[in-house]
Amino acid sequence: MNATVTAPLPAPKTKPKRRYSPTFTLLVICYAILILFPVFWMWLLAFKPETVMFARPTVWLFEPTLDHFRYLIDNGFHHYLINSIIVSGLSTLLVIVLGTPAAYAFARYKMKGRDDLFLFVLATRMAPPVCLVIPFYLIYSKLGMLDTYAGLVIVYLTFNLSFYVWVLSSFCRDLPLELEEAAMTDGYSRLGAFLKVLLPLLRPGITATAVLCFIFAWNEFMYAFLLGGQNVKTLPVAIPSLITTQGVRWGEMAIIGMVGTIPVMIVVFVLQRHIVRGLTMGAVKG
Amino acid sequence: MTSGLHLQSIAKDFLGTRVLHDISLAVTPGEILAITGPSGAGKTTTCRLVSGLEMPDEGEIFLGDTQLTALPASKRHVAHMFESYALYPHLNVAQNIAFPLTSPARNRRYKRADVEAKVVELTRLTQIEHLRHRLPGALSGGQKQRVALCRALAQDAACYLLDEPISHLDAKLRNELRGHIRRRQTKVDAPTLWSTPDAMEALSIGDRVAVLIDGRIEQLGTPEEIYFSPATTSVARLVGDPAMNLLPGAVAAREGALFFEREGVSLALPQPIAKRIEPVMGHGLYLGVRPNAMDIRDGGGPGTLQMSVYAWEPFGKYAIVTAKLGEDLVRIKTHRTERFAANQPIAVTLDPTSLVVFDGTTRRSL
Amino acid sequence: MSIFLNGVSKTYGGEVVAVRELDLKCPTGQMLALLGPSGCGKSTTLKMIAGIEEVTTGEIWFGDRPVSALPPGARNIAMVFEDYALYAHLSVFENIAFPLRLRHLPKRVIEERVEGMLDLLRLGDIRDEKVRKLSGGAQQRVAIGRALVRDPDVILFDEPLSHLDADQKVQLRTEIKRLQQTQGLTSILVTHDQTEAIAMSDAIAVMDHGVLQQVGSPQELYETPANTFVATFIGEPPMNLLPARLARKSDVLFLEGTGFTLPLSAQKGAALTATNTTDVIMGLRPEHIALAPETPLEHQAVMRGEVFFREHRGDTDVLLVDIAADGTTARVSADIAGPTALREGASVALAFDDRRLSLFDAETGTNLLTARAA
Amino acid sequence: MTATDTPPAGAASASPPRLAHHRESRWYPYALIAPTMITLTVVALIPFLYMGYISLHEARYGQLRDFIWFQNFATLLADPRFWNSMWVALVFVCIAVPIEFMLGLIGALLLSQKIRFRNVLIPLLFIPSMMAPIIVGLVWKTMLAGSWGFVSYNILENFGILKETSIFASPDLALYGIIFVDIWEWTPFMMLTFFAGMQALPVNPYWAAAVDGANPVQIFFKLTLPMLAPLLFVIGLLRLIDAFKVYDTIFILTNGGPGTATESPSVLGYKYTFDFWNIGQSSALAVVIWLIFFIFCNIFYQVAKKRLNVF
Repeated sequence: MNATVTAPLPAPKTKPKRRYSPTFTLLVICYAILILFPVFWMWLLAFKPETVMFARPTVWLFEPTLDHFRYLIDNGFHHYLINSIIVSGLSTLLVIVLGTPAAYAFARYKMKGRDDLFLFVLATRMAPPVCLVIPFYLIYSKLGMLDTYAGLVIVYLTFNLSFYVWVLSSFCRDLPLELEEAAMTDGYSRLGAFLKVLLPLLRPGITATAVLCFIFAWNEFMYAFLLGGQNVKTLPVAIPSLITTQGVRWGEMAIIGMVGTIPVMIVVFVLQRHIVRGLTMGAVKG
Repeated sequence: MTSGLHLQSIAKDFLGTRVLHDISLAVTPGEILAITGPSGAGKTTTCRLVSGLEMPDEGEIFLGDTQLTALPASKRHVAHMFESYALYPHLNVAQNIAFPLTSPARNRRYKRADVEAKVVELTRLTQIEHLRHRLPGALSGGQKQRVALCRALAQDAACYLLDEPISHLDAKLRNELRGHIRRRQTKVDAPTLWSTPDAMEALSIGDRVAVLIDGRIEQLGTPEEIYFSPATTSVARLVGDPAMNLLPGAVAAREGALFFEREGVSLALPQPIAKRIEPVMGHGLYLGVRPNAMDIRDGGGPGTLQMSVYAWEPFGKYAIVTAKLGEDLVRIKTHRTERFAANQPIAVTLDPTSLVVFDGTTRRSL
Repeated sequence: MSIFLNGVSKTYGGEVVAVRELDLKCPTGQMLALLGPSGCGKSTTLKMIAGIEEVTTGEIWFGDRPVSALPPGARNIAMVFEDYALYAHLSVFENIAFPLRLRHLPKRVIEERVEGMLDLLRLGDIRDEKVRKLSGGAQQRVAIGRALVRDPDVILFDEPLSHLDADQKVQLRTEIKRLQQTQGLTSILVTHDQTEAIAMSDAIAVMDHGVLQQVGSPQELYETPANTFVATFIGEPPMNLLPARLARKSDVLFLEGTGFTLPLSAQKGAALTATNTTDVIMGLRPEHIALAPETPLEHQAVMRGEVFFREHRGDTDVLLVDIAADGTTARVSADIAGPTALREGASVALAFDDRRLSLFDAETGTNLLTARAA
Repeated sequence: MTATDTPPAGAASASPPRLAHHRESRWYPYALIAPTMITLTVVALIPFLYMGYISLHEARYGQLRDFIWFQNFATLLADPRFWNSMWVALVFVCIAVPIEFMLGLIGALLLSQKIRFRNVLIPLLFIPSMMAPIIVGLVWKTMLAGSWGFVSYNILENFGILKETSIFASPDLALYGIIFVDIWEWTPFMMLTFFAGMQALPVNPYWAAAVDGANPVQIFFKLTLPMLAPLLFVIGLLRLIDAFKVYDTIFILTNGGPGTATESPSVLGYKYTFDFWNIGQSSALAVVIWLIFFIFCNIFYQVAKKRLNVF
């Protein structure tokens, strides 16, 4: 299809044709730089001494400092990192355990009310957090679950479980039904066929979807902000807490921004094919 | 004590539509029953009913004394080769073939060496021995089909279902494999169902052939019966390369003989046929003429049909001339090698001994 | 408009050679088939003629017009694809009208020409249906309508029948053949199916691994294949290729193979004087083998064996016969008048003579009897 | 194994359990979805119903008082801040989404050209939309906030725009600042989605059109766009829903200010709850937002199911 978007060029006489267009490549590279410069700039701030942080004119060359890191560690901010990992990790694990069978069932079986159930699952994903945070706040305050790991892990299920079921279902649907049928005629029970044939084939889909779930939990702010507290503060929540009465600690914020972005960077490179699918709820196959 | 596979008055509905009507079949151990019919006729559904992937809405299936309908697919011990191959993408060729042999439902434990030996034997037979360690994703369509075939044949099953098993192979291999499979399956103490849309293949491979059209068995018989006396026009239209020509017309009696008549055509029918037609005198009927039972004659003359050439396809040893008779297209397989131009008038003779006559309304053979 | 290919090559990335030094000619109003197994370069060749792929070296001419440098839209060609390549969001009528609409022709002209096409291809009843709901055969007829509607100089068929079921295949094959003949279309057909190539085209070019093996009329290819590749590719069931040896005994050339010895005629002998090879491959068409008469004729060779499989072909039976002799075995297919009562395991005697057999060099595979010409 | 030594004789007894595995398969799928459905009921449905219950009560400071029927809704609909938030959402969606859409399409066309290093460039473009929205806000704060932000100082001031102030401090411009950030965040993603969609289109119709002599513009409008239409619709809807939800970025950039200039429904809901402690009011707002969402969701689902054949 590539060749058709621009008018095909007249064939060069004898040279083998060039594979790449330098102009368009350059354009995309420029665009990428433009897009990523702000992120890069934030990373720089993490190492900038307070004095030149927002100096006018902008200082490009400076002696990097680790003061901001020191401040964060002295004030126990590494706990927030650990909290983030625990909460995101636990909720993702729970999602995999609960969601995999459901995703499979939605993809494979014609159930009564399947469409309505599936729509319900979608709706919980789509619902804005502001809708659910109020009842959760009230319920949690009654149950004493505010500012607990369990509290956040559970509330993250609202969007991640439904996301996982939807997207993994679309992965399931890619696998031909005949594979299971073949396994069944070959002498495996329904469960055996699922474990021996489908699960190994679904593993890439499960990994991709679960990693996306992890990132969503990792990035989540509102629930963590309102339902967490001093004990269970996650990285995103640490950001506004650096806006103090003594002023805004930009360098420290930048570090948290940087640390928060690192897993995302890894994920986009590892999962690139699956991200589109994930973010479109499986509507586009990446 | 019965043996073999029995389908008793099977019916199957999909979404309120009946796709199989009153299917009754019996296949004895060591027999190959070929099921043929156009796509969508119910061949695959029949196979799936036997292997337990679908449940019949009416009727019973027995294998020996066992009522199969009561058993889930995993306990039926049926080797099912899928039209779509259904190879396990995460297993290599050898593992795919070995998969059913190591399943929990097999009541016989295979030694590793036995499995290995079976894999080697079958892959050699199908000429994919060198691909044993490839994953299915790295195989061509024809190679995949052979793996699926091996996986089915490797099993010591109670019944074999082969759904279009060799359609994607080249002609030479196809012929050889037909030979090999026939030899294997006639020695095995289990019945084999072979489904194929290619009627000529069905006639070649089957001890008997069932012609399935629109979910009904139109004819069940030996290959010779199917070829020489098709029971209905639908069967006739399916069998042969190219298939039989069917000319609508009527019968008239003149001068003590019976004539097949239609616009511009009047053809004396030979005695044996005439006898069979008498009960339906005056009805419309179809005259079935095989393409190789006609030839093109120089010049006209009595008993010839006047047609005009529609298209000419030369095949070297013979040519197929499609000609227009009135509004109908007729295919003639001729050994004449000269070129026939479109719209050229020709005179066609036909061999009266190989004619088949069908009732115009019931479309059944007379 | 005749088509010429002059030393056309296609390389990818400077290394992979898809098509090598191809010379071809397709005269006006004829159909040339490019035949070969998948990956032989036939589709690449077609795409170069269409202008979808660029020619690496060499030239393509339509009549007296060099076109290798023109974009596809400027070549006045039309193409019919294996998967129909219809515009799924449009109706039958609109699909056929598409090329005309691109040219902004007046509405009346478009109506008129599309209606003409619908009549010609008998699509009138379904003119307003969305194409995705149609059967494969109907979809391909729409695609042909779209190709013909703007009167192209050349029409290219890329495996047009391969997605159709047997019944529709035969029908559409006849249909295309008739259109091509009656409308005098200059056309190129790409196919892997020799039956299609033989039935539809005036000339066939057999390709393998990007190299032209032989080009000629179906009859030529069938009777005098240039090498073993062409020999096995053309003809159904395929030609038997059996290893044999040439031996000269008192001025008569004998052909010795598994279970037979056959004296060759003087004419064949003369054709072979140029070669000094003794190891040859005998090519024998299944239809040139017959059941041996009680007393074999003088110039006939007889092979005895056991039927391995009998294929039912209606008026003929194809027997696969296992010949075992002198510790070697050979499997021979014979296309004999049927139907016979011979089934697996029956012993038979097969006879053939030297008139219709081909001889190939065992090493290079080239036809020894026509080698001079090549 | 042969036909005669298959399963034990018992299986062939008088009235075997017919449709045995049929019966199994009837409850089997429900068993599989049960854990998910129960969990979602507990964590989503019950809180939602509870929220509906609260919305019908006078509720302040976490205390449920009198049942007041729909009075909260009446107050809500009478509150100019509610209508302001709806207006903010509408402006936001109506400007941001179409621009992202157009730029995304252009970008996708660009990506479909013969681009070198595509495998590296594509993941890089995912970064903005995969980053935590709160960090996105932070990044742009360092870029645009105050007169010291990188862009405000180095670019805007040079053109004499917004001297000594910030786009986020201007009641007229703050919303456009937020919109700009959203465009930055989501355009690359739209690009990649459309690109993926285009890659999945069949190739042969393009060749047929090229052979028919269509020019690139005709190809785009007569082929690509119609074939891509269902996908575009679904993605557009998805972005619409997402744009409605935007909270984190606004929270850190403006927190709805200056005044109520960037007060989106989510921000307003937050303020009703945690600034004014009027839970009944915020629940009523949440119910309204939910309803809007449910309609969008339903459309998304129907279209995705019918037109994309993926659900």
